[in-house]
Amino acid sequence: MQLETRMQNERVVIAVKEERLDAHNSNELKERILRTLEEGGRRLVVDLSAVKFIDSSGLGALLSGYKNANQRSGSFILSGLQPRVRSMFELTRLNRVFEIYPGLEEALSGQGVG
Amino acid sequence: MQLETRMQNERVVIAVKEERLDAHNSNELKERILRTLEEGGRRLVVDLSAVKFIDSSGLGALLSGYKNANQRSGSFILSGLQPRVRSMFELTRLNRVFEIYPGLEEALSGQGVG
Amino acid sequence: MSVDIVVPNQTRYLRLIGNIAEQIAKELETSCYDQDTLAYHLNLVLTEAVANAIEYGDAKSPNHNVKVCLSIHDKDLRISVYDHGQGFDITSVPAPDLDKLEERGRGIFFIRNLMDTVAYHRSEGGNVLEMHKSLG
Amino acid sequence: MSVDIVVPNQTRYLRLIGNIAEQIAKELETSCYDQDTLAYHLNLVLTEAVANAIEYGDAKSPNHNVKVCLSIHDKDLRISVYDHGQGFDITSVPAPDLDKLEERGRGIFFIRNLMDTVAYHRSEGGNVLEMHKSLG
Ligand SMILES: Nc1ncnc2c1ncn2[C@@H]1O[C@H](COP(=O)(O)OP(=O)(O)O)[C@@H](O)[C@H]1O
Ligand SMILES: Nc1ncnc2c1ncn2[C@@H]1O[C@H](COP(=O)(O)OP(=O)(O)O)[C@@H](O)[C@H]1O
Repeated sequence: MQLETRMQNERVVIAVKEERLDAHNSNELKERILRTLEEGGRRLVVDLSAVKFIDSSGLGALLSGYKNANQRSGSFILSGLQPRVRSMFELTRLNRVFEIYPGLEEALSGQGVG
Repeated sequence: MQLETRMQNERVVIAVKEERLDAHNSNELKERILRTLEEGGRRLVVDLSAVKFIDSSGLGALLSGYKNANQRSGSFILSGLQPRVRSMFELTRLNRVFEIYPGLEEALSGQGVG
Repeated sequence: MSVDIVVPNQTRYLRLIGNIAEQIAKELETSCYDQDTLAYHLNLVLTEAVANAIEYGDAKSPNHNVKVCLSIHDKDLRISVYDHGQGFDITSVPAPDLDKLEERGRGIFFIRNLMDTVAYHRSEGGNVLEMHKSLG
Repeated sequence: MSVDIVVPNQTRYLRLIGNIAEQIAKELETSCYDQDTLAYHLNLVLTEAVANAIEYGDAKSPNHNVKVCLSIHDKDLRISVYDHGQGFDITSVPAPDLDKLEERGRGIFFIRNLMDTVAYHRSEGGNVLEMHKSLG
């Protein structure tokens, strides 16, 4: 799975460089997020701008990240959701749970974060 | 089938606005070329830059245009072949038959034409 | 029109199955549905159903196959996904509590939401998830 | 892995079949082949074979179907295209004279060029074009 992790504006940005986030690769994303938290990362941004398709396991991996970041008093935000990906968050009402920014730039300059 | 016909630099440009030129639509291209010739068009350019896939019937439609233009002492040139489309011309050696320009601009300013 | 697909029970084939579903959606004439939305929905329904067939269907035999049948006749779309596992009672799977932040349990929810009818029963020495949607 | 497709014998389905072939090509592990080139070639072979099955296969019954079977096992790709026409002797189809500017007659040429073996014979109350290619 293509995942890019980098520091930017004192956040750890994990950019998912895959068109699909599904049961084939979502576990790898979940592990990467966990490892980032274990290594001390506290302000996480997951950039989904390349993702055209997400399934229930992809949503699950993001929820896992969200919960684990909260447990550690970290922040966990999402950016760059394409419209159809966003509609899956809406169908499951997860758009009310996650802090979601249109693009990475907004996410990095976001107020009230972490 | 999406075909755009327009006059440009005293040529008739027929732009194929389809990703596939196959047995489903090649006859329509063939008819359009014939009609253009019947209506007096003599210097034809077929722009294939949007075409990602061509089959034997697509090649046949272009050959029909080539032969009919020649019969009427007209010119018939092709532009904008994508690499894989071009390789079908090579496999059938039709690249030696057709006058082919990389892009429409070159085709319109081409020397020794019509 | 119908398309039958048999792939090894490995998640790497989810993409192929989902993509084929999208290609089929592109050819469907629908009045009440945006074509790209329908493509996403069919992709999702198949991805969820096949992921379950892989996860719950006989993990002991890693070389087992998963079979998917898609058919469209007169605006009736039917999808069947076969597995060789223990099976389950789909009617007893509750709708997920969307306010609880469970990591799992949204697959059947998506399928029920996006298809008109969903049933699961024994078939061909295994089980089949049968789904139907009218594109009318 | 295998994919079977049944579509009405209408050329508008060539695109679907060609696109499915491209999706399958994307999943194949090939050492000796560029993936996009393989995708184009499979698309072309299927487009040509199915176009022939539609054109020469029982035009009298406009509601007839065309069946295509694709399978890959151990780097062996097999494609079968069924038709319900009069049939023909493929061994007597000559290679086209590429210097003559015939509008037709390049379909079988492409198929022979891009596949390792090609055969055509009676089958299932009709005919089948069987093609094979090693992706090894
Ligand atoms: N093909 C299947 N065979 C057996 N059990 C299944 C199958 N599909 C679904 N289930 C059961 O239904 C439950 C809900 O499935 P689903 O909504 O996809 O969520 P998840 O798979 O994430 O748990 C699963 O936890 C499983 O117990
Ligand atoms: N499925 C088929 N049934 C009967 N005849 C066929 C079939 N496929 C091909 N042929 C014969 O083989 C010839 C060559 O086919 P092809 O190379 O595809 O060229 P084209 O179809 O353009 O003539 C056709 O003209 C036809 O006579």
